[in-house]
Parts: sequence; C-alpha cells; structure tokens
Amino acid sequence: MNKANVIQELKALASEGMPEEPEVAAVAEEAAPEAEEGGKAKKAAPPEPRKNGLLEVDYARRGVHVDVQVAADQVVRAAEIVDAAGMTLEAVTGVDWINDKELEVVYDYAYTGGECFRVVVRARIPRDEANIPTITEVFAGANWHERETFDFFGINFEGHPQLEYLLLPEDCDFHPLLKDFKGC
Amino acid sequence: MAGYFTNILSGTKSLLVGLSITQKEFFKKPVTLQYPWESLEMTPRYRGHIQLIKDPETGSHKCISCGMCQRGCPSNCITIHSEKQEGVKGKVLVKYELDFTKCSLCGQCIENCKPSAIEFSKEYNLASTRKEDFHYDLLKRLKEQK
Amino acid sequence: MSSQALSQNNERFEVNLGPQHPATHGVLRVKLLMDGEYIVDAEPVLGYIHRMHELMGENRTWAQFLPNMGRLDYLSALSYNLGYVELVEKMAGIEVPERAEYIRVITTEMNRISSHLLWFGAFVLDLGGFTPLLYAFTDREEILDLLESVTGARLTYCYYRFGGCYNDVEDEFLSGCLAFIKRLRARMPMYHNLVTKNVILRQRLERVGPVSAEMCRKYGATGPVLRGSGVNYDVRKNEPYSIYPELDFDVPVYHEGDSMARYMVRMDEIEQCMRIIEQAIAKIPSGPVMAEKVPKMIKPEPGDYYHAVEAARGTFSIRAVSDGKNQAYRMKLRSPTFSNLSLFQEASKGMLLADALALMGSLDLVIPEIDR
Amino acid sequence: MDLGINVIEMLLYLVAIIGFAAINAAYLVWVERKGAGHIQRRTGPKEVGPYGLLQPLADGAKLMSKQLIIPAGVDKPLFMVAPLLAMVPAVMIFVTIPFSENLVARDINIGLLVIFAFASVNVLSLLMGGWASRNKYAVISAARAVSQNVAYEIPLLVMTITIVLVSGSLNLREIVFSQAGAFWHWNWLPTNGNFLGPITFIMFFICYLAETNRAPFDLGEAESELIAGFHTEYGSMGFGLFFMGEYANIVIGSALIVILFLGGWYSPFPEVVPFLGSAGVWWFLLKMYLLIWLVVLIRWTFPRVTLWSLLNLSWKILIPFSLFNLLASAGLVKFLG
Repeated sequence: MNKANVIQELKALASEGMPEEPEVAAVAEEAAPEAEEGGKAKKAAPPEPRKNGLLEVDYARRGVHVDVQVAADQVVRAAEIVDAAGMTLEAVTGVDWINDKELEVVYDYAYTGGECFRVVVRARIPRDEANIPTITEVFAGANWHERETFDFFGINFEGHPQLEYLLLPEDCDFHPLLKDFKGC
Repeated sequence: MAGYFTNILSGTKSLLVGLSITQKEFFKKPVTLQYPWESLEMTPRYRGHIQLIKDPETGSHKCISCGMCQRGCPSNCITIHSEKQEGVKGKVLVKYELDFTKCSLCGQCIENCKPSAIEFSKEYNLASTRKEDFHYDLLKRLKEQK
Repeated sequence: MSSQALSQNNERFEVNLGPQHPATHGVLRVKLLMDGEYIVDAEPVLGYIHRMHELMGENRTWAQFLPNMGRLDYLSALSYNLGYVELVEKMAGIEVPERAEYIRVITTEMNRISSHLLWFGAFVLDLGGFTPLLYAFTDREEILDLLESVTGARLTYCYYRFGGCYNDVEDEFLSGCLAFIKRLRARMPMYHNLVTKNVILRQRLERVGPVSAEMCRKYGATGPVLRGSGVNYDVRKNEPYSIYPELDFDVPVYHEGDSMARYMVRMDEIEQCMRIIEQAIAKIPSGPVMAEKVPKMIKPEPGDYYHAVEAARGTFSIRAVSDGKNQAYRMKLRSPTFSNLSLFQEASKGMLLADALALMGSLDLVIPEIDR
Repeated sequence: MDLGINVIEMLLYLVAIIGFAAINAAYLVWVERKGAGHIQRRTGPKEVGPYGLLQPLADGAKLMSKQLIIPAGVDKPLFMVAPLLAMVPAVMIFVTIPFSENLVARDINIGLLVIFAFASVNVLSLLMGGWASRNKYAVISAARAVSQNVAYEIPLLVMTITIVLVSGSLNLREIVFSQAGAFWHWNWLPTNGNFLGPITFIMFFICYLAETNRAPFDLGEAESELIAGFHTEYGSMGFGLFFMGEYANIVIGSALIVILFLGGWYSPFPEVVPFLGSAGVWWFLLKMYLLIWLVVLIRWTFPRVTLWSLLNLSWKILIPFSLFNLLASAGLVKFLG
C-alpha cells in the first residue's frame, strides 16, 4: 500500500467540491491542528464548521493519521480509494452537531496488512435532511454499521439494502444519540 | 488407498488417547467446593458493597458528610442525609443510603473519600427476592455491628 | 396443490435459532432459512440486550464511564478497561508510571488467557464435547482467583484508573501467576491430546466455514478471525501501545481460514500470553502505580480522539469527541465481534446447520459486546 | 396344571424383567451422572441418599408428578404413543436374553431375529415423536435419526450374520455355547473361523453406539443444534419414558455384545483357575457393565460427529469392511469347517 498515493487521491477528492481555492486545503493542513487544539482561545466565538479538505493530524495525540472531510456525495468514492489501497472499514458512526444544525457521518478506515495507517473520512449533512449514499457496495461490512448509525441518528443511507433497526426494537420511533433526544 | 487405512488408524489412536485422558481424570479428586457446606474465604481486596469504617478511637465513623462519594458515583446509588447539630463542627451524618441494586462496585466513592471513611465489605452471601432488601442504611449497619 | 407449490422453494422453511438457544451463548437470534439441513440464508438479529452504552458515555464524566467498560465484553473486561483509560490518558496527557503499565499488561494478558480458555470450552461444547469445558473452567477459575485477589472482582473488573491502577499488586500475585503458567503449560498437551488431535473434532473443523482474508477485509473482521485467514495483524504489534514493544512475543497466524485455523490461533495465543506474562513479571520495576499529577476533573481539549487496543476477540477501538467539557460529546465504541459476526450471513450460505454452528462458535461471540 | 405353572412362571419372569430393565435404566442415569461428575472433576449427585443413590427415585418422582403438557397443534395420538414405543420394545427384548446358562425368560430359536425385530421399532418411536411434535427442530431430528438408523442397521446386520455363520445358530444360548471356554475362545478374537474378529467387534460396537443414538452419534438430540431434538416438546413422564428407553437400549446393546462377542456368562479364565474360573451370571453382568462404562466414558470424552461424517463412516468404512468380513468368514467356514 502506498500511503502517499492514498493521501494524494483523498486530497484531490476532497478539494473537488471547492476548486476555486485549492490552497485553502493546504493551509488548513498546517493550521488546523493548532486551530483544533487551541479551541479554548476561541471560546467566545464558536469556531466555524470545518471546510472540506484533508488534514494530516498528529497520530500520537489523535490516534489517526489522516483526517478527510468530503462532501456527502463523495463518501462512496472515498471508500473506493481506501478499498483500492487494501484498507478495511473499522466503523461507521455519526456525530450530532446540533449547534451547526448538521450531522456528521464518520468512517474509520485502517490498514491491516502491515504498518499501521488510519484514515478517518467524514461528511457533514444537514440535520433536517439527513441523507447520505451507502457504501455497502464497496464494504459489505458497512451494512450493519450503517444500520446502527441509522438507529442512533436517523441518518438515511440511500441505497442501503436493508435499512431497518438493528440494535433498537423494530417498532421504536426515536433516535437516542441525537442531542435533542429527551428520553422515552 | 494407504492414506485411507492410515487415516483410520491414526483416527482410532487419537480416540483412544482421549479416552485414556478422561479415564485418568476420573480417578482424580474433584476440585469443586460443596457450597452450602463449605465456602471460601474472600480475598482482602474482595469488593462487596461499601460500608462505613469504624474508627477504633471514637467507636464511630469518620464521615464528614462532604458528599464527594455521592457526586462521584456513576450510578447515583449513594444518598447522604446530614444535618447541622449544635455544638458540633460541620455537618453530622444521620443516614447513609446505599442502593446496592444499582452499584457496579467501581470504587470511585472510596477513592473520592478524603477522610477514608468507607471501604468495601466482604459480604457476598446476598440473595433476596425483594430489591428493597438491598437498600441499605450504612450508618444503621455500622451501629448494629457494635 | 398446484404444481408451483410443489416446486423446490416449498421445501424451504424458516427456523428461529434463538434468542434462547444453547448454541448462541446469550441472546442472539439468527433467522435461518433452511433447505433441509442446508442453510439458504442466515440473518443475525441483534439488540436483545442493547443498553445504549454510547449514550451513557455522553451523560457521565470521563471517570464515571469507567465501570461501563467491564460490562461490554464480560470475558475480557480488562482489555476494554485498558483501551478506555489509555484513550483518556492520551486525551488528557497523563503519564503512567512504568510499574502500572506492567501490572496492566500482566492482568490484561491473564484476562485474555481466561477468555480464550472459556471460549475453548464453550466451543467444544458447541461441538458436543462437554468435558473439555469443565477442564478449561478449572484452569480459568485459578485465573479468576488470582485476578480477584488484585482487582476485587471476578468478571466485571474496574481496576485501571486514569494514570495508573487502583492498587498495587503483591509479590504473591506475581508468583501465583508464574505458578499458574507452569501449571497451564503442563495442561496444554492434555488439551491438545484430548481435543485438538481428536479425529472427530478435526473432521468437524478442518475445511469447515472458510473465511478468506478478502472477506475479513470487506467486513472489517479482526482478531483471531483475521489471523486465522492468514493476515498478520495484531494491534499490539502493528500499533503498539503500553509496554508491548518491549516484550517479545509472536503473533500466531494460520492461512487456512477454516474453523480449525481460528481454533489454533486462539490456542497458540494462550501460549504467547504466557510468554508475555513471564517476561513482564521478570521485568516489572518497583515504584508507584499511580501518576502523581492526575487532574481531578478531566477536561480534554476539543476534537476527535481515537484509540485501538487488541481485545481477546479483535480490535476494540473508541472514538471520543470532546467539546472541552468533563463529559464526552460523543463516545463511539467499536466492538470487534460486531464486525466479526457480520460476515456470518455471507459465510454461512449453503452450509449444513451443524457446520454453520461450528463457524459461529469459532467467531467467539460475546453478545453484550455486540449489542452494547 | 402345567399351564398354570407356566403362566405363573411367565408372570414372575415378566415382573423380574420389567424390574431389571427399570432398575438398570434408572441407575444407569445415576452412573452416567456420577461418572460424568468424576470425569469432569466434580462430584455428581450426592445430596439425595448416600452418594446420591436415591437420586433416580427422586428424579422419577419428580417426572411423574409433573403435569403432562400436550402442546397445541400436535398430532395427539402419535404424540402419546411415541414414548411408549420407546420403552415397551426395549422391555420385550429382555425376554430373549440369556443371562446365564439357565437364566433366560424364553429360550427362542430365532432369538437374534426377535431382538432385531423389536430393536428396529425404536427408530419408529423417534420418528413418531419428532413428527407429531410439530416442531421444526424435532422434525429435523427425526429425519436425522431415521437416516442414521437406516445407515447403521446394514453393517450391524451384516456383522451379525458373520457371527451367525461361525456359530451356526440364531439361538442366543447356542451362540454363547459355541464360545465356551476362556477368553481366547470368544468371538472377539480371530477364532471360530472369523479371522477378522477384533475388527468385527469394534465395528459392531460403533454401530451399536450409533443405533442407540449415543454420543458421539447423538445427532438426534444434538443440543447445540437442535435443542433437545425429537423430545423437545416432551415433558413429564413422556420425556421420562424416552429417557428410560434410551438407557434400556444401552443395556440391551451391551448384553448383545457380551453374548455375540464376549462369551456370555463364561469366565475369561480357564476353568482350572479356582473360583474365578467358573462361569456364571456374574461374569455376564460384569462384562455388560464394563461395556456400559465404556459407553459412558465415550460420551463424556468426544465431540459429536456431523451427519455427513456419520454417514460417510457407515457407507465408506463400515459397510465395505463388514461385507468383506462376511465373505471372508463364509469362505473360511466353507473350506475349513
């Protein structure tokens, strides 16, 4: 597996949506770790939601090597890139950024064939229209992970072969990990 | 064809070896403990439900009712009732409620306790059909121990 | 009856394997579509003991979430404890004293042996052999006694703390571990003679339930399942944490990908665990078991944190999102058997019922960890 | 007058046989549990009576006092008859078994045929029980039991024919008489024209394990696959009868092996050895119980085979071997005897 290749391809993919300023991604690459870690300083003004792009983050501190944010319709292509590199899917999950009125879908990829390499791909979708294409075509194991994410966040994975409740009872009508969930 | 016969032979041998092992074990002494008649001594670190430590000097507990155990508890199973009493500095513990049905024996209350007033007990013979039986008042329990 | 009703499909019937069934070791339900004894489709149905640990993680402080780790995989709870405390230490930048690291490794590996021993017994029980289960339990019981003398619990441990361990271990524990290893070493040939070499067991496991490395990759299977398919991947080696880089051990890998390979990986892993423990006991330094500066209230800097450890069943990883408060904003627990089981539906197609159950046993399922 | 004595004799025999079968079946359960306990380093039953000896009685009382539940939707007549069919033929077979030279209820010329005729009813009871339960696991189990019994009855009978050839009789007493003497005269060794004696003996033993649905061939009640198999839906004494029938069949099988291969009531020592050398019923029972112990030991040692390897064993190993064995023995009997 060629790490640099994967990084290059993911970078290209992430910047596809915003071709007008390709330097931004490069700038974010250096500035973002500090920006993230120095979150306290900016407490007064909540930080802007992150722009799409690729960050190479500090592995020792964060536990991942590469952090890519892509547009929702690019997750399948991102999955294809890491699949071609022989990586495996560890998990799919979501995060509810209720203040930004957005949901984030997070894909964790890892390389199991040798030296450790972890890539996290994330995509943000609006909360009230939570649709994102499924990656089950690429990684069959995403099936259950996506169903679980649907359980907890109500995210609709378009094209999923069997988007039913997996862990929650089949007749429940709530999504417990949404931040506005108030118990049932 | 030779493989056919050697397979049968080696297979039969493995079965006989297995039989001899179980037959040998048959003559060994049982390792189980006949519970109601015999029972084990709990190790010093065994975690039973918490209890108040009796202070050998005063014959009472060391709790200062600060409520750190209650705040640190992940399962909200500790409730402390204390009151101001005349002539005594600070608050006085009147009731130490422990709902053992919710306790996960993590030990955070004991770690949080500044005056080291609580410890794990060695109680393990606990069984009941009613969950109210596991709502303890540790202060009462301490007094009954006297 | 029309001729259509007499067609082949009419022979198929559905069987509910579980939620209460001797082979599912808990409350897993598998919806089987059978054609005689052959499985046409097997769909696992999860969630019977779902407890929403991830939501609890968002509602409790970092320290308060610790006891939950013992309730995920009750058979190797210490690996999960380890994964979580290491994550929080990474977030808060806590340095752990060396002695504590050694104690953590010794107890985690003891726990891994106990987990593999129980799996061994339960697996042979699935195959119809009752006695090895109780032999394995006799050995496992000694591990539990040893761990109880240190942690105070027998199964749902809550022993590690951010920055160290709850208490120090005595020399009796260390010598007890060595004595146990000596005993288990002497017992291993007995297990191999009684079970591994048994012709009936070999017939039931060899070439049964093959799982290819590619299938493991697509489904994200890890741990002994992956190593039984010929992939040399162990988080302890590939992504070292704690003091594992200082210890010398091998990662057993088998290339057949059948149930026997997974069986052999676990049996060999027991031996490797013993090697690790011996080395760790020989090297253990003296000193404190708790870091001196552990903040009372842990408030990690905002952002994502990820940490993976090798649990007895595969890669257990946690993704925590912090927003700078003393509670997690999001706590994702990635449990290994969830992914391992997800390949069962594809892998079991066309298998005989008995073989499919052998395959399921060889995946080493712990349901509370799948359902979380 | 003769008729009256005959009837009384017959009744006495009947009572004795039912008693023998019931006590053996009940105490076999105790032996199995106690044996399993000690094999697994436990103690087994020990609370009811000394060494748990009254445990079978307690179990029986419990089973009999339980409510007989007939699930909705079962085929009621078949459901009720099946457990009886498991137990009654087992008792009937005891009628023909010679425990010693004179201790036999009915000395029938075609005793061997009678045994096999009744023994084959057993599979019918499993099939009926499984089918009538209207439970998918029970039906799978019944289907397994039938295919297993069909597959194993063939080598079993072929091997029996071999023994009949070398003994020259279908009468069980005659077969034992033909092995008179110390252990090297018995059929399990290459004597009496059957030069493949030991192999016949081992194969017969395997077939007998499979015929009685004992581990490692207990596919019908593979608990990790089929819960309890054909008796999943049975409780109370219905289950009790299946259970007793299974153990009675083990006793019968062991007795049959003792008769066919292990010289019946003859002592393994030559007659010149004082005391031990004399033949008698005790030798018969001793051999029988040793065999039963072997069966128990096997159950608690081996994992279960799968259906295909079970059938492979029968069709690929046992049937060719037994046919070859039969031909060879027939040739030897023809040319030497």
